[in-house]
Amino acid sequence: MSQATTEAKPVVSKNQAVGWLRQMLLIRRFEEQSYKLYQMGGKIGGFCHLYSGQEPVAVGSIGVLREDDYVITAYRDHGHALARGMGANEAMAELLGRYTGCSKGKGGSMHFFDAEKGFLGGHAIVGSHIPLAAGVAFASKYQNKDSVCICYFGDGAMNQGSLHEAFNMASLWKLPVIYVVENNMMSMGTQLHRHSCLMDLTVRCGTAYGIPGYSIDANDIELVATTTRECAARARAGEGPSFIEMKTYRYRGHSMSDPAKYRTKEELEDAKARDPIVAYEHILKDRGWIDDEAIERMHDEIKAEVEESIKFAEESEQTPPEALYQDVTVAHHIPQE
Amino acid sequence: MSQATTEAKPVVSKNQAVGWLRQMLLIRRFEEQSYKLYQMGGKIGGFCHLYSGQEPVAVGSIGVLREDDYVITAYRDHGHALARGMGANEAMAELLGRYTGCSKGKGGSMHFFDAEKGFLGGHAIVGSHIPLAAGVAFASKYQNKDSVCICYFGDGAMNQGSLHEAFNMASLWKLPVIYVVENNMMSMGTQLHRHSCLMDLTVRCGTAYGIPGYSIDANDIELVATTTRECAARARAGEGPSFIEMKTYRYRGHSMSDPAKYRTKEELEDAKARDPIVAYEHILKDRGWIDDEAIERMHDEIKAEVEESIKFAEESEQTPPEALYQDVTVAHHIPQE
Amino acid sequence: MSVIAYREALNQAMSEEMERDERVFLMGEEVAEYDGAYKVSQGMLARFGPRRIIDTPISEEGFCGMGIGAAMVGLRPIVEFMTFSFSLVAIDQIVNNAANMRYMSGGQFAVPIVFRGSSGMAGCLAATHSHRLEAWYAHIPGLTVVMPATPADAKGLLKSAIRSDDPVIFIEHEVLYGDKGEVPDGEHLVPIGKAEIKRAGSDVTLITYSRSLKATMAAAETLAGEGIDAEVIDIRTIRPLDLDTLLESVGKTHRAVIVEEDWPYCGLGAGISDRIMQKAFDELDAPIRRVTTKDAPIPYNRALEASMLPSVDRVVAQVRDVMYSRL
Amino acid sequence: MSVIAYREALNQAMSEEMERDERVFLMGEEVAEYDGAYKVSQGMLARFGPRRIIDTPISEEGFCGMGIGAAMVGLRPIVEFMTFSFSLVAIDQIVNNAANMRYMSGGQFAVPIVFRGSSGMAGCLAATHSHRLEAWYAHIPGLTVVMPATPADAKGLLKSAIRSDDPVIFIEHEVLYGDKGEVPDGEHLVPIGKAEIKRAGSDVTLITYSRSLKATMAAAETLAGEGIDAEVIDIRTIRPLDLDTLLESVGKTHRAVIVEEDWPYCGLGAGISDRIMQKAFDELDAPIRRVTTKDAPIPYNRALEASMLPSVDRVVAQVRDVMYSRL
Ligand SMILES: Cc1ncc(C[n+]2csc(CCOP(=O)(O)OP(=O)(O)O)c2C)c(N)n1
Ligand SMILES: Cc1ncc(C[n+]2csc(CCOP(=O)(O)OP(=O)(O)O)c2C)c(N)n1
Ligand SMILES: [Mg+2]
Ligand SMILES: [Mg+2]
Repeated sequence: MSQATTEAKPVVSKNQAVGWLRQMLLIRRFEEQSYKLYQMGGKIGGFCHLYSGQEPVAVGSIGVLREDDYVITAYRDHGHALARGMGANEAMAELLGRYTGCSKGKGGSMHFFDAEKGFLGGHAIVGSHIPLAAGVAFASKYQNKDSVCICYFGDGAMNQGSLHEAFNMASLWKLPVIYVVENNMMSMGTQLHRHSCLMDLTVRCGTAYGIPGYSIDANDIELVATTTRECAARARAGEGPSFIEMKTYRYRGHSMSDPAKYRTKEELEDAKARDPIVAYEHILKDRGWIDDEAIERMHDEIKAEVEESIKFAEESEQTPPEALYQDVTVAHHIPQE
Repeated sequence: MSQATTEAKPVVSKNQAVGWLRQMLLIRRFEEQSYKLYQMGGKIGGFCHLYSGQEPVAVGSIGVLREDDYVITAYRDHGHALARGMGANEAMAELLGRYTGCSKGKGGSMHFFDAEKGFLGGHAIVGSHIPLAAGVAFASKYQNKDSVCICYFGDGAMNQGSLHEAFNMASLWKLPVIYVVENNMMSMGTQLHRHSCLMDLTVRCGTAYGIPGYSIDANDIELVATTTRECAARARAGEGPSFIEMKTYRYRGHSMSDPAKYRTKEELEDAKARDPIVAYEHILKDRGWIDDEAIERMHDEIKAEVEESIKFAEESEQTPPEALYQDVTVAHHIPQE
Repeated sequence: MSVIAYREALNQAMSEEMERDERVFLMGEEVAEYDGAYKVSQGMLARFGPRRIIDTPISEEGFCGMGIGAAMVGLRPIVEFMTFSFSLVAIDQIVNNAANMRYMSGGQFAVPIVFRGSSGMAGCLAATHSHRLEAWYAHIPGLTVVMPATPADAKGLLKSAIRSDDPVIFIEHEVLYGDKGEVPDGEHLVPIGKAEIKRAGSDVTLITYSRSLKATMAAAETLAGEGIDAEVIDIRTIRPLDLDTLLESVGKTHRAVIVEEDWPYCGLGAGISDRIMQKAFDELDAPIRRVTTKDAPIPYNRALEASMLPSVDRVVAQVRDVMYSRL
Repeated sequence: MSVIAYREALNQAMSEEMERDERVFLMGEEVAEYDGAYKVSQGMLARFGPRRIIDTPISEEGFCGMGIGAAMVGLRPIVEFMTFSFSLVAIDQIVNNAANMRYMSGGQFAVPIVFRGSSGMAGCLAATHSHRLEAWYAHIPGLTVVMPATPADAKGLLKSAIRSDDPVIFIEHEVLYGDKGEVPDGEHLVPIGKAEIKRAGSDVTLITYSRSLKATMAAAETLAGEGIDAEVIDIRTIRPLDLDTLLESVGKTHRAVIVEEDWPYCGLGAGISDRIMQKAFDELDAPIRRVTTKDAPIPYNRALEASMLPSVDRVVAQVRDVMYSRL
């Protein structure tokens, strides 16, 4: 059975906590329904990387940020987008390639964007968004604002040179950026020990650049929240970047085509037995902040919300042919043909 | 006056030590004559980065390697080439763009090569040769040889992502490579503290990748030698890569066009007062391994050798027009025009 | 002859060359334990072991550079890009180190390496994952660029590429991996630098390569129904281009249409068209037309993506256009 | 009008735009304390301070990415490459992030950024340091590519580039930095996407840009002495190409020669030639000839390097060739 791992003393208000539980459940449901749609013959195309199992990372960290902060992540981006407040409708419509999608059906699963919410994507070239995040933080500082940028990437992405370059400059210039590695111990089919020279990621990404490094169990959403809050405060105070290793687990294969032969059934079941969402339900019940009935209602609502998003997406207009040449540039695009 | 900084107990034979002194003097003379030729109206073209002041790095480290080891470096490469045994003739002929040059007049100052001596270049894109070195070491291991590869780069090059990627793999796969940063505290006109997030380079390049890191005063050529020897032994024993920070100083500007306004006259004169070659002359004299007369003879010989190399170069054939299409590929090159 | 998939043909080519030559090895992301992202290297880890089939971290610049370094001292690496879109983070290594090395060193260091992997629009992968870089690589002296369209060519050309002493950019296509075709039994080598006439014809020359061969062949059939006899040439090697075969055909047909999957402006077709015009201007009865990917980043939406691609209809339309003087 | 150097014109453009718009800043290697490797940013640190004139480590991929990130949230960065040869280590950022961002985000994020720096053969820099990447960048939808040949255009186009809401690749030439020319006083803007006829003529159209304008103008003078009246067009913007101006000229002269410093195969000239042929095949009395850099890596030896470059003689020879039908 799942264990309540969070400290006795709550670090969030009841409302916020219940909201986080709801977001995690929404993400879980959204992903599992996406999985089904993908399998149901090509409603969703291309690569699709699901977030199931990793929910506390996005929800707990984005949950302590401000509206004027920025969020940027890699291609496994549905969870972050939803946690940042993107509607399930626009998210699902994007997966189905509709004009009502969050990227007008042009980005797809790997390239979600939401300018209004300060959600800067969805980036599919591994590591390529890590310098972007430093640039966003640079802009905060340049403009004398105290917004921070939080940037998520996978353990595999640690091995891209872009990280090295960005981390050095972020540290050198004390940029207000929080770098989070979502360490699910897998880079596609390659286990951490086969792709990383060190197992202690705070040494690789913290010590190496003279920035504080944290390593936490991300199944504990409130620990995720407090750690992020600390880093955000640091960044806002002009003390520069931080690095957080969030230990997590992905339930699904790397993408839809991955049979995940590199792990045993037992490993997966073990992980699921420690499911962070179930754990948080228990914690909130223990605190008396929610009861079984309310949880059930929440599940039902979310089920309906995701159903609705599928309906919304399916009834939405396909991205029309003339969109092909739209938004190539701000200036009028003259096809060079 | 220069100080003898090396331990009392010699770590080299007399012959070797005298040979090292000779090599350092040759490099110094070669560079200073190159400087003059460059200034004398375009005999040497393009970018030309001189090694004056940094001689003990190349001489002391290459001096303890075997003939079947490999040497690779950046664009400030004359010193390494000469230390590896390239003749002054081929080196000077290359600077003058002659067919007799070490790269047939096609590479120039930044792209010296000598396959016979295991000298793998001369690489002018900052950081780009760092992965090559790992690949050379990979080949040793693959072929079950115990050759090692030594790779030199500047402090500025530490900030290229290529280092990060190569160091991770070299460490992960325990490749027999010795990485040497020639820390002259300057990346062109940018001082170390303005380009590097940490001043302790062994943390950035050693600790960060789980490999041993040394930081030494490279004005002490015998310390350079013993440190390199230790790393080479480690590599040959299959224990993987090492990193050595060699603290050094460059006397000239970054390249010929650099007035070096970023430093004071005093700083430069201070450095020259601790000149590593003069220091080594003193040490060898103290040991009774050489006397003033022999040193003077050595200077004269070297002067003649460099004069001769200039004569050789100037009398050599220019790289002929038909060479333009030679050596583009091993297969017959068919110009796509 | 046996009928095998394009993917399997590539696997055979690598496996045979690895059997033949101990210096050949394969490295890349997920090539070993995962059996390849697209299963091209299936079974090779089991057969050759982890010394020669090597899973790398996601460090393209690093492992491309390592391959080049290893090639400089006597090995013959095959480096797999999961897709050539990811070669963008490693392109400095390919251009400055692989392509230039021999020249810069005055002929002292050859770089016998094959960079291979899939490319092109694989279906809803969107802008970052659908790049087609053949025109870029073709631009660079020192590189050889190969793009096979069939299982037989995949096998025969990959074997030649592995035996080449020069750096070879070997670009496969994700949507071709499952395609089956006849491949000659025994040692099968296809020479680099030779185009192949896939269909003889006398009215118009259709020039293509890689995946676009299919739409082009289908268009030729449609055109045959209209009484237009198209010659279809698969150039197979992008650099060096087999210009002679193209000129011979154009000398006969006096019309050409180039069909390709890359962007129009400064695309490969422009490069080919220019070279034909330089030599055969007076032979041309019509402008050399092109069917390319439309000039926009690649969208996710399936129909939108499909609308960008060369299609049978678009090829037929361009052929009709160049036939005007005859009709 | 005042007479200033190309370098100074660039400096004025940046300085004026920085005065005008607080969001504009300059970052790159040695741009601040060193006053720029080629002194383009001379005095700007003193004028604008270290907040806006920023020396970076040698981390092109990193600081290009940072520029793009900053542009996404409202700043307008100018990123200097010491030379565009070094953009090879950062090209993934330019192609996948700068060029694609607006499209992939369904129009939500613009990337108003200028990547600028020198390019081309500067004299004995050899293979790694002499790249000319205009054909590569021109290939990519989403990018604007500009290459000024004169001080006036350098200033006017750079100001337009900084004001553009899209990513602009602004390619200067090392050997032009010292060139002096007249630049209009006061606010001087040159529109992106407009070619300029630098010499009117009626017999043949010479199409060129950047440094090659010089050899081309000199060739036009030589040709005038032979009674051939050449029209010289400086395209200035590489993408989008001002095709109308080219077509109008070719419609008059019926002959064209393209002069450029990049490699021949899939070079920019091939891209331009193809586009002219698509629209004006029937107007052409001769093949469109090209004068390019020869198809080899760039050698160090001075004479060898010079022999690769477009020269007056080579231009004249190609013009004579296309005039055959008149002679
Ligand atoms: C530069 C680049 N190389 C390779 C890929 C293919 N690829 C996509 S995701 C991935 C694994 C990434 O693993 P990790 O960073 O740990 O993230 P996770 O999938 O675990 O969230 C790979 C190899 C890519 N998208 N970009
Ligand atoms: C990728 C790249 N960026 C920029 C340059 C230009 N450049 C050449 S050397 C240099 C400074 C390098 O400093 P460092 O690595 O410390 O070596 P040092 O010159 O001190 O030996 C720069 C910026 C280059 N050659 N390659
Ligand atoms: Mg992972
Ligand atoms: Mg230095």
